[in-house]
Parts: sequence; C-alpha cells; structure tokens
Amino acid sequence: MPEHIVPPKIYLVICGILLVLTFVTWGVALIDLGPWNIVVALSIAFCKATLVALFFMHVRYSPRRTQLVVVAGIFWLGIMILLTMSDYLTRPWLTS
Amino acid sequence: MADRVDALFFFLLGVSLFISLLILVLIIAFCIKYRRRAPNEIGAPIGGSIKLETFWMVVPLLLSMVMFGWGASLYMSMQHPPPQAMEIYVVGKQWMWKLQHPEGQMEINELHVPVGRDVKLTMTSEDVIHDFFVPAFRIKADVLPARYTTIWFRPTKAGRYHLFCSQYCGTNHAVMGGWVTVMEPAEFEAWLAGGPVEGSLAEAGERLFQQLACNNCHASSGKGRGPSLVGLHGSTVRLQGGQTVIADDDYLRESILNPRAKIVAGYGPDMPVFQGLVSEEQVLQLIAYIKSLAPPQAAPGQPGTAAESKRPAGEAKKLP
Amino acid sequence: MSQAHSALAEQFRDLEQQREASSLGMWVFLVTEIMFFGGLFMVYTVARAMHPAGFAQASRHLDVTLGGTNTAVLICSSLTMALAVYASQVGRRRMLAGFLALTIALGCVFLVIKAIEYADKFHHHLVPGSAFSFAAPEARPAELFFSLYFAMTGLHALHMIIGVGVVAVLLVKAWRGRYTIEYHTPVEISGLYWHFVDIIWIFLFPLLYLIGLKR
Amino acid sequence: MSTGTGASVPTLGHENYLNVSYGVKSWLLTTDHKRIALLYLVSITLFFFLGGAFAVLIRLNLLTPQGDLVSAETYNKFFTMHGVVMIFFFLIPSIPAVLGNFLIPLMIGAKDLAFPRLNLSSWYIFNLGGLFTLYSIIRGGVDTGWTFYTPYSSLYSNTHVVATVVGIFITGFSTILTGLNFIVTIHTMRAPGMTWFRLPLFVWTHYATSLIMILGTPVVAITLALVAVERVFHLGIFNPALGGDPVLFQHLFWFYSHPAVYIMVLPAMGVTTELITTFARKKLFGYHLVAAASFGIAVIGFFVWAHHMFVAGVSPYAAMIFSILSYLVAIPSAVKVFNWMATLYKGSVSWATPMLYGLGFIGLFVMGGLTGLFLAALGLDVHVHDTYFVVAHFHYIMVGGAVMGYLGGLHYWWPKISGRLYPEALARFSAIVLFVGFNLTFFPQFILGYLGMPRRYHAYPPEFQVLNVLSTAGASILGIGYLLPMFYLIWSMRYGPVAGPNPWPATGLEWQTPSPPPPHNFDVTPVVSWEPYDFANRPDLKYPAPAPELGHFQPAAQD
Ligand code: HEA
Ligand code: HEA
Ligand code: HEC
Ligand code: CUA
Ligand SMILES: [Cu+2]
Repeated sequence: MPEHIVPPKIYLVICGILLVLTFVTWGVALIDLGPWNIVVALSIAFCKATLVALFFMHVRYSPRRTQLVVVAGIFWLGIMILLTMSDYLTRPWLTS
Repeated sequence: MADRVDALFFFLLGVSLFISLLILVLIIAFCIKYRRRAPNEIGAPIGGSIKLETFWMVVPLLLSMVMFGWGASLYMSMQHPPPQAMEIYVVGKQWMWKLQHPEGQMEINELHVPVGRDVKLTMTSEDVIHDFFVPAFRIKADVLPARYTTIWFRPTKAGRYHLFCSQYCGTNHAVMGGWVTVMEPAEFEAWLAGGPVEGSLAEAGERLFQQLACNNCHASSGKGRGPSLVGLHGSTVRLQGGQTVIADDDYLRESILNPRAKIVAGYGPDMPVFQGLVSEEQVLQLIAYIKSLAPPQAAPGQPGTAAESKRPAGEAKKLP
Repeated sequence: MSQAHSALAEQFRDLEQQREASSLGMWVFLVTEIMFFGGLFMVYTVARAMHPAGFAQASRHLDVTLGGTNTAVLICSSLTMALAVYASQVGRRRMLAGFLALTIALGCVFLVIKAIEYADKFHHHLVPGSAFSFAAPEARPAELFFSLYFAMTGLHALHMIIGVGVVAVLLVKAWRGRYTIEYHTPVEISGLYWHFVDIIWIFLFPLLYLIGLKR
Repeated sequence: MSTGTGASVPTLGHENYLNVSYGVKSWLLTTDHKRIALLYLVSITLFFFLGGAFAVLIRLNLLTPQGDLVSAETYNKFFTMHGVVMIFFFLIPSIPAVLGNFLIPLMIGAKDLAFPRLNLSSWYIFNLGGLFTLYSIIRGGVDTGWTFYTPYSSLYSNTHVVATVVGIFITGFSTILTGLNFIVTIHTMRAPGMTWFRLPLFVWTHYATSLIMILGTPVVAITLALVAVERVFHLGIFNPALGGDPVLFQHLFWFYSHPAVYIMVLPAMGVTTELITTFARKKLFGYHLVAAASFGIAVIGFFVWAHHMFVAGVSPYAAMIFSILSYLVAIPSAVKVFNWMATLYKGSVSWATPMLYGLGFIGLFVMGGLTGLFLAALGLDVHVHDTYFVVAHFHYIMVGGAVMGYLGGLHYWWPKISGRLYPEALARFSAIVLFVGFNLTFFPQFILGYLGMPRRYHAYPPEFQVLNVLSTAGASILGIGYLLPMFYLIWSMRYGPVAGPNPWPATGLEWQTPSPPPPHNFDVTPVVSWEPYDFANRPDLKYPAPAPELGHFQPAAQD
C-alpha cells in the first residue's frame, strides 16, 4: 500500500482543535453538572484521542487491518471495564 | 438445599455421561472400523456438513441453557435467606471461627443449630479472606474483611457435620475448621439454656452503646446531635446530596466505623470515627442492638426484624 | 530479488513487507499498552466509584494549571512529532532533525513540570506511605487517590522518558542521514508510540485533575 | 545441545539448522526460530520437572490424613510453587514457544518470524523471569497459591511474594512478545499462495492464542505489579482496611487468568487437529467452522472470568451474566470435539503414537470440559468451588488435555525437529502408561471434591484417605510416564532411524522441506497451490514402500 502523506496544514488544524478542547474540558469542569461532569470530561477526552489517532497516527489513512487493531484494543478495554462494573454497580451496598 | 444441589449434580452427571459415552463409543468404533488397512489408503473426501454442524452447535447450546437456568435459580434461592431465619454472626480470623448466637452464646469452631430451622449467617473477617464451607449442607461463601456476606441453610437431620475454611488464608488454612452440630429442637433449647451467657447479643450491644456514649447523640426522640436509630435497619436513608441507601448491615457497619463515608441528610459530619476502637464482634453486637430497635409494629417482610421480635430479649426497646 | 536495501532484514522479501510488519508490530504493541494502562484505569474506576467524595477532595490538591500546561505541551509535542514524520516522508533531513529536537525539548519540558509537581506533593506530605497526611475525614480515600495518581502518572512518565530516549536515537540517526524517502519506518513507528503516550495523558488529565473543580 | 552426527549411525547429510554452526555461542546468540524453539524446549522441560517434583511432594504429603511429610507452611509453598511453575513457566509457553516457534514460519512458508531478535530476547526475558522465581524458591518460596489473592498476598504473607511476582511480571513480557511476533508473522509473512483459508489449523489456533497473549497478559502484569507495590509501600489498593477492595484484585487477576487457560488449551487443540487429519488421512470436517471456533473461544473466553468468583461476594446479577457466558464459550469447544470425531468417520485411521495422544486429548479434554460445565452452574459451583472437584477439572484439561497435546505434537514433529524417528513401540507403551496413570491420579479427585474435601489442605479428615492414596499411586505411574519420553526422545536424537522429509506423510508445508530443515527453512520460497489436508488430491504423498506392519515407520528416501 502506498504511504499517505498528510499535509502539515492538517496537523496544525488538528493541534489547534486539541488545544481548544483542552480548554473546553477545563471550563466544563468548573460547572457542576452532577454525574454528567465525568461523562462530558471523558467524551471530550475520547474525541481528542480519536483526533490524535485518526490524523497524527494516520489511522484514517491506514489499511483496514490497522483500524481493526485499534478498535479491538478499545473494545477489549471496554469489556474489562464494563463487565467488572456489572459487578460493582449491581452490588446493593454501592448503589446510592 | 442439599437435595436440590444434588439433583442438579445428577442431571449434569447424566448429561455428561451420555455425551462422553457417545463420544467414546463413536471414536473407538471409528478407529476400529476405519483403521488403516493399506499404507497408502486415503480417507473419504468429506469436507463437512453445515446441517450436522448446526445440529451439534444447537443441541449443546440448548442443553447448556438448561444447566444455566437451573443453576441460576438455585443460586438465587441460596442468595436470599427466608425472612424468618435465625441469625448467627460469624467472624473469621487466622485461623479460627467465632460464632455468636443472637441469645448471646459464643462458640469457637463449633456451631449448634436446631433441626428444621432456617439459619442465616452474617459473616465478616478480621484479616484475610476466608470461606465458610459446610459440605453436608452444600453451602459456601467467602468471608471478606470489611464487608458482610451472608448464606443460609436449613439442617434436616441431627448429627455432626464438617465445617471447613475453603478459601486459602495462610499457614493453618487446612485446620481452620470445626463442626456444625445439628440438634433436635428440644435438645437445642437445653443447650442454649445451659451455657454461661451474659445476656443476648442485642443486650451486649446495648451495654456497648452506653459505654461508648453513642446514646449521648442518638436519642430515640431524634432530637440529639445524631439521628434516632429506631427502626433504622432495613429502612431507606436519605443522604446529604440527595442520594439514598438501604440501611442494611453493611451500611450500619460503615456508619459506625467510618461515619463520614455517608452523611445522613440534615446532620453534620460530627460523629467520631470508631474504626480501630471496636472489634468486629463488637460491631456485630452494636448492629444487633440497632436492629432490635424496631418501631412498635415492625415493617413486614424486613429480613431480620421479624425474627428478632420473636426472641424474648429482642423486644422492641425504648432508648434511655 | 532486486538490489537489497541495506536496511532490509533477511527474513523479509522487500522493504514494503518489512515496513508493513514493523508498523503492524507497533500497533499490536500499542494494544498491549492499552491493556497495561487499562488495568490501572480499571482500578481507578472502581476506587472512585467507591469513594467519590474522597477522590474529589484529594483531586483539589493537584495543580490544574500545571496539569493543563502539561497537556498543552504534550499536544504540541505530538504536533512536532507528526511534522517530523512528514519531514521524513518527503525526505527533508534538516527539517526532520529539527522537529525531532523540538519534540525532545517539549518532552523534557513535560518531565520537568511533572517533577515540579511531584516535588510539591512530596513537600505537602501527599506521597502515600508513612509520611502521608491529609485532613482527617477523607484521609484513606485520599491516600488511595494519590497511590493511583503516582502509579498512573509515574508509569506515564516512564513512557515519556523511554520516548525521549527513542527520539534522541532517531535524532542522531536522522542527522547522519540514515532516513530517506524509501526508508524511514523507524521514524513512523516511534511517532505512533509518542502519540500513544500523548493519548494516555489526554485521559489522565480529566480523570486526575478535573474531578474536584466544580463547586 | 548441539547434535553431533555420529559415525556409527546413519547421518543426516544436508546442511541443516542443527549443523550449520557449532558451539554454545552459536546457540545463545541465534536468531533462528528453530534454534530458539529448542532453547525454549530445554527451559520449559526443566521447569516441567521442577513443577513435577513439587507435585510429587504434594502427593506424598497427602498419603496420610495428618500430612506427615511436611509442615503446613511447607506444603502451602509446595502447591503455590507447583502452580506458579507449571502455569507460568511450563504450560503457557509450552506449545506456543516450542512447537509454535518452530513450526509457524515453516507452515506458512516464511524464512523466519517477523522479528527474530525479539524472538531471542523473549527467551532471555523468559529465563530472567524464571530466575527471579527460582530465586524466591531457593530463598524459601511463596505461600500465596498461584492466584495471589489479596489481602493475603499483599499484606499478610511473610514469604517471598515480591520476587515471585516480579518473575511472573517479567515472564509476561516474553509471552507478549511471542504473541506479537506470531500475529505479525502470520499477517505479513505468508508465502505466495498461502491464503488465510489454506493455513493449517495449528496456525489458526496460534493466532487466536496470540490474541489472548497480547490482550490479557498486560493486565495480569500490571495487577501483579500493583500487588508488589502495595506490599512494598503499604498502599491500600486491594486492602479493605485502607479503603481498597480485595475483590477487585480477583477481577483483574481472572481477567487474564481465565483467558490464559485458553492460551494453554487452544494450541493443544491445534496440534490435535493436525494429528487427527494426518493420521486419519482425511480432510478436516468443517475447516472453516473449526477455524472460527478458535476465535470464538479466544474472544468469548474474555467475557467469562468471574466464574471463578461465584462465591467471592460478587453481585448475584453479575454472577448470572458470567455464568451464561461461560456456557457460551463451551459451544465452540463442542464444535471442535464433534468435528474431530466426524473427521475420523470414513477415514483411514492409523494408531501411531501421536494419534494415541490425539485421541487421549479428545477424551480427557471432554471430561475436563464437561466438568467445567458443572462449575459454571451457579448453584452447583457454590458447593464444589475450591474443592478437589476443581483441582480434578483443571488437571483433566491441563494435564490430560494440554500436556497430552504437547507430547503428541512433540512426537509428531520430532522427525522434523531432530531428523530422526523415536522408538515406536516404547512410545506407544508410555502413552498408555500416561493415560492410565493420569486417570488414576485425577479421577478420584472428582469424588473427593464432591464429598467436600477443600483444596490447598495439607491435612484432611481421615475418611478421605482411600481416595487420596489412589491418587498418589496414580501420580507415581504418571511420573514414570513422563520420564520415559524424555529418555527415548533424547536417545533418538542420536540413534533413531533417519526420518526423511515427510515420514507420516502429511500435507503441511513444513513437510516439504528436509528434516531437519535448512537454516532458512526452504531452499526456494514455496508457492502453495493446494488446499489444507487435501489428501485426496496429493498423489505426491505416498509412503516410499509398502511396510510390513504399520507401514509408515520406514524412513523415506533421503533427499
Ligand atoms: C486449560 C485450562 C482450562 C480450560 C480449557 C478450562 C475450560 C473451562 N473451565 Fe476451567 N479452570 C481451569 C482451567 C481450565 N478450564 C483452572 C486452572 C481452574 C482453577 C483455577 C484455580 O482456582 O486455581 C478452572 C476453574 C474453573 C471454574 C471455577 C471453579 C471454581 O473455582 O469454583 C469454572 C467455573 O465456571 C470453570 C469452567 C470452565 C468451563 C465452562 C470451561 C469450558 O471452556 C469447557 C468447554 C469444553 C467442553 C464443554 C467439552 C467439549 C464439549 C462437548 C463434548 C459437547 C457437549 C457440551 C455441552 C452440552 C455444552 N473452570
Ligand atoms: C500445567 C499445569 C499443571 C500440571 C502439569 C500439573 C501436574 C500435576 N499436578 Fe497440579 N496443579 C496445577 C497445575 C498443574 N499441575 C495448579 C495451577 C494447581 C493449583 C495450585 C494452587 O492451588 O495454587 C495445582 C494443584 C495441584 C494439587 C492440589 C494441591 C492442593 O490444592 O492442596 C495436586 C494434588 O494432587 C496436584 C497434583 C498434580 C500432579 C500429581 C501432577 C502430575 O501430572 C505431575 C506429573 C509429573 C511428574 C511426576 C514429574 C516427573 C518427574 C519426576 C518423577 C522426578 C521427580 C523428582 C523428584 C521427586 C526429586 N496439583
Ligand atoms: C458526637 C455525636 C455522636 C456519637 C458519639 C455517635 N454518633 Fe452516630 N451519628 C452522629 C451523627 C451526627 C450522625 C449523622 C451523620 C452521619 O451520618 O454521619 C450519626 C449517624 C449514625 C448512624 C447512621 C444513622 C442513619 O440514620 O443512617 C449510625 C448507625 C450511628 N450513627 C451509630 C452510632 C453508634 C453505634 C455510636 C457509638 C458507638 C455512635 N453512633 C456514636 C453522631 C454521633
Ligand atoms: Cu481461613 Cu482458609
Ligand atoms: Cu475460568
């Protein structure tokens, strides 16, 4: 597969977005959204990570196999956290 | 419970025997019938069969769902003690079991129970994880530090049964065991009456409650610095911040040892931390006492409360 | 077989196969890294679910400004790394060396700031262990929080240090003209590693620094 | 371990990986996957006998109810070190690092693995981890059980937990690197014409195994690292007295260690598939489904870990989820078993030694697997958890299954590895000894378990003695069964008859090159144009001459 060359301009734009998002996540943390704070913070982090992966790490331009590897990694981490929490969150003494 | 477990066991045994004999017989038959007769003989060119393969995916799936359903329903009834069960408190430590009857009897590595009564064990550990295992009753549960776990059983035959620790807990794990003695009810009453007792568990808890000056803050009027504890057990408590919890044994334990983990709505974080000041047994006594503080008409269906009120010593108390 | 490139290892047919293998190898390695950090994230999740208040309290003792600055520093270092890869793709040796040097510099800035933070925690007795001290009610959860703080950021910092080392080697080799338009796989896959370490921090920052901010 | 070619016995003429160079250095610095495989073979064999020695001591101690041989403390160290050594230092690396390492490049027609130096460093890392563990054993051992449950391991035990845990941590990286190497190799290094669905099942199972290695191992590494850190710095991550949660450790541990059991059994399944097809000389029944089943096991295997924790105080709802998922993972195993059986149907079945191991694998794996279903049944596990029923279950799968598969594979590929054949009659005899000894050792443990004998007990109530004595008797037969192959395989390296490139004859690429293979595996890069296990269309696969008795132990013509 021929190698894809990403123009530097894209890198600059992405970096800008990432810095803005960092600022946003800090701003949102100052507002009390109850349980939603963590959701928002992690969503923003996830977006940032996705941008880094897609552009800086060229996942967007990579073969399907690489994309699959990335998805598999996230999927397995998800399994671990989700299934473990299925225990903790259904224990009577932790629900509040 | 034991016969229900055995029934499931024999069901599984039957299925397994059937399957493994089937496989064994077929493999031996094929190996003999189709043994190689000439060195360069070649097997028939069969590549597979979707139908057959589906068949032997679906049948095990169905069979295993039966096993799952059966096992799960059994497990659920093991997890939910019947409401009228007599409650015994168990503390495990390296390497002994301490058991307390509601009437106040303390036993070590021995448990006496009457035939035909449901018995619920509320268990905790002082150090590492242990596991309370009575093979004859087919019950087992890990005993964790800083948490309560429960199991229950109903002995059906008088006799002496092994009690084992079945979670590895260090050097003397293998000898951290003893006996469960199941007695006829009359005998059991006699045994209960016989031992040297300084009052019931709840009474011991009440004494502690005064010694530790809990009563200074927790008046039944609810006018003290702390909330009234009457009728607390099993009720729903509203916490600071709007969340709610059910006041079960674990909550009471935490409220005593580490009160600032969950603050009751309308009160300040004023209660002192009792961690390190009271032993696990004493916590259990305090809990038994708080449980006995049922309001005049105990809420129906609350595990524990109803059984508690049956005991002479467990009559609903008024706070001093 | 055509003229073998000096960088072609003997088990491979050609440079293309070698590049594919190296890049896949690095990706697979990053997946193991996800799971490696994942264990810590798992512990964090459970501990925080058990002690929400204590974690928020403890988190207030972290310096958001320093943490935020570090986030920005790392993002910028990712930019310079990406540009370094670009430079290697188009075969510009000086540009490549320059961006690699910048990346190292930013990496060092990050580590220095991290060191300042650690020193501050040490100074305020927030390092778990016998010297740990924290206002009474939340002392235990706070110690747990700081254990995880040090475990997670420490492991991350270790990765940063390794990253700086790797990039330094790249820099030397790039300066000597080892990388060309045909062969620059090491720059690419080290880039992947660097960005990954950045991603970890992107999650660490909100999880550790931002949870206690709201009033 | 260089094999000299003696003058009195027929020599292997061609240049091969064994005789290209001599000397210790040429072995210790080799990057040839075949030599590294042999290095691994030496390491893990040593560890196997070390673990076996502990097993012998365990069984001897359990001859009497009071456990007269050793003290409680010593006994606890025995089973811990038995488990640690057998699992982490023998069974997990066994098939992948020895047979997989040797065969995967050969089977796919590559010159080597993708990262040969990484491969060599895996071996060094493995041994480094092993040294830490040996150090802890020499310094007095560990007594936590191979499961390292907290807070016992992190606070209460006063044995050498940290050294052991560091050893396992380090060894974990060798597993990860091996898995990584396999995945990349299988993806990028296949010979022309070797499409995915022409890969031997052995390669498929190793791919699935590698997935588990790279996804699971890092988690146990970090978990054990946390235990060590907690122990050294007195932190409270898993210690409830300090706000942590001991059950969390169990989640993390089993998140790896359940899938790890499939690291042990999947490669053995791959070996068995090769054995069954070769010795039935027939296409595998349902190639695609069997390949998919490997992945089914590897993936679903990650969703079931808490079935080790049904009585550990997890929420009952979570327990139900994990129970039902445990049953789902049994289905792909069922597929494999039935497809093997169907492969025998209308085959041309030979009873050569490797086939005996293959059949033994199926039988014992089925028994172990079916008793796994007992354990996955929630209400029943409550009774049998942490009893000898569990011990019997996993020895049936791991010793009866995986070790049998490993030995079967070792015999099957021995001619390829050494260029020579082992003594067939003796080999069959020891296979039977193993089978008998094995069942005598572990079948009584099922009964013991259901009667309620807890595991990790150095002393037990006297009513359990009879069954324990039976078990010990079986173990001594088993021990002999393991020693025999070791001797005759070593013997055959020098004195065995020359095997020729394809003694069985089998279809795989690895049999298309001389035995032992030349340093770069193939003299010309092979081009694959046939389907796997397609005996019917391979007129080239013939025994050289009609043989008197079983026909196929005559050496094929030397190339
Ligand atoms: C190689 C190792 C290996 C393998 C492959 C397995 C496979 C399985 N294991 Fe096992 N297991 C261990 C090694 C292994 N195990 C170890 C080491 C322990 C103890 C750890 C410790 O505590 O020290 C353990 C413990 C263990 C437990 C916990 C017991 C306890 O501590 O209470 C459970 C519970 O569910 C379990 C279940 C299963 C199941 C369902 C499978 C399934 O994958 C089995 C699937 C196979 C079959 C089912 C047979 C073939 C199928 C058929 C012939 C068709 C018929 C099928 C149906 C009707 C469904 N195992
Ligand atoms: C790959 C894994 C593997 C293998 C191959 C084995 C092999 C064997 N195991 Fe293992 N076993 C485990 C994994 C394994 N085990 C694990 C994980 C545990 C749980 C540990 C824990 O609870 O933490 C366990 C626990 C365990 C117990 C339970 C201990 C207890 O709970 O108290 C027992 C008891 O009988 C036992 C017996 C055996 C026997 C007889 C063999 C036999 O197959 C071994 C046969 C081999 C030999 C006999 C070696 C031959 C060598 C010689 C004859 C030379 C002898 C030299 C001297 C005596 C100096 N094992
Ligand atoms: C200094 C006063 C004080 C003392 C002494 C005290 N408590 Fe409390 N207690 C409180 C306050 C205030 C609260 C409510 C705030 C909270 O939840 O921590 C409380 C809450 C509780 C609760 C939870 C009540 C609920 O409604 O959920 C329990 C149970 C409890 N205390 C038990 C005890 C016991 C047992 C002792 C003695 C060993 C004790 N307390 C001693 C002040 C006190
Ligand atoms: Cu207590 Cu084992
Ligand atoms: Cu399992």
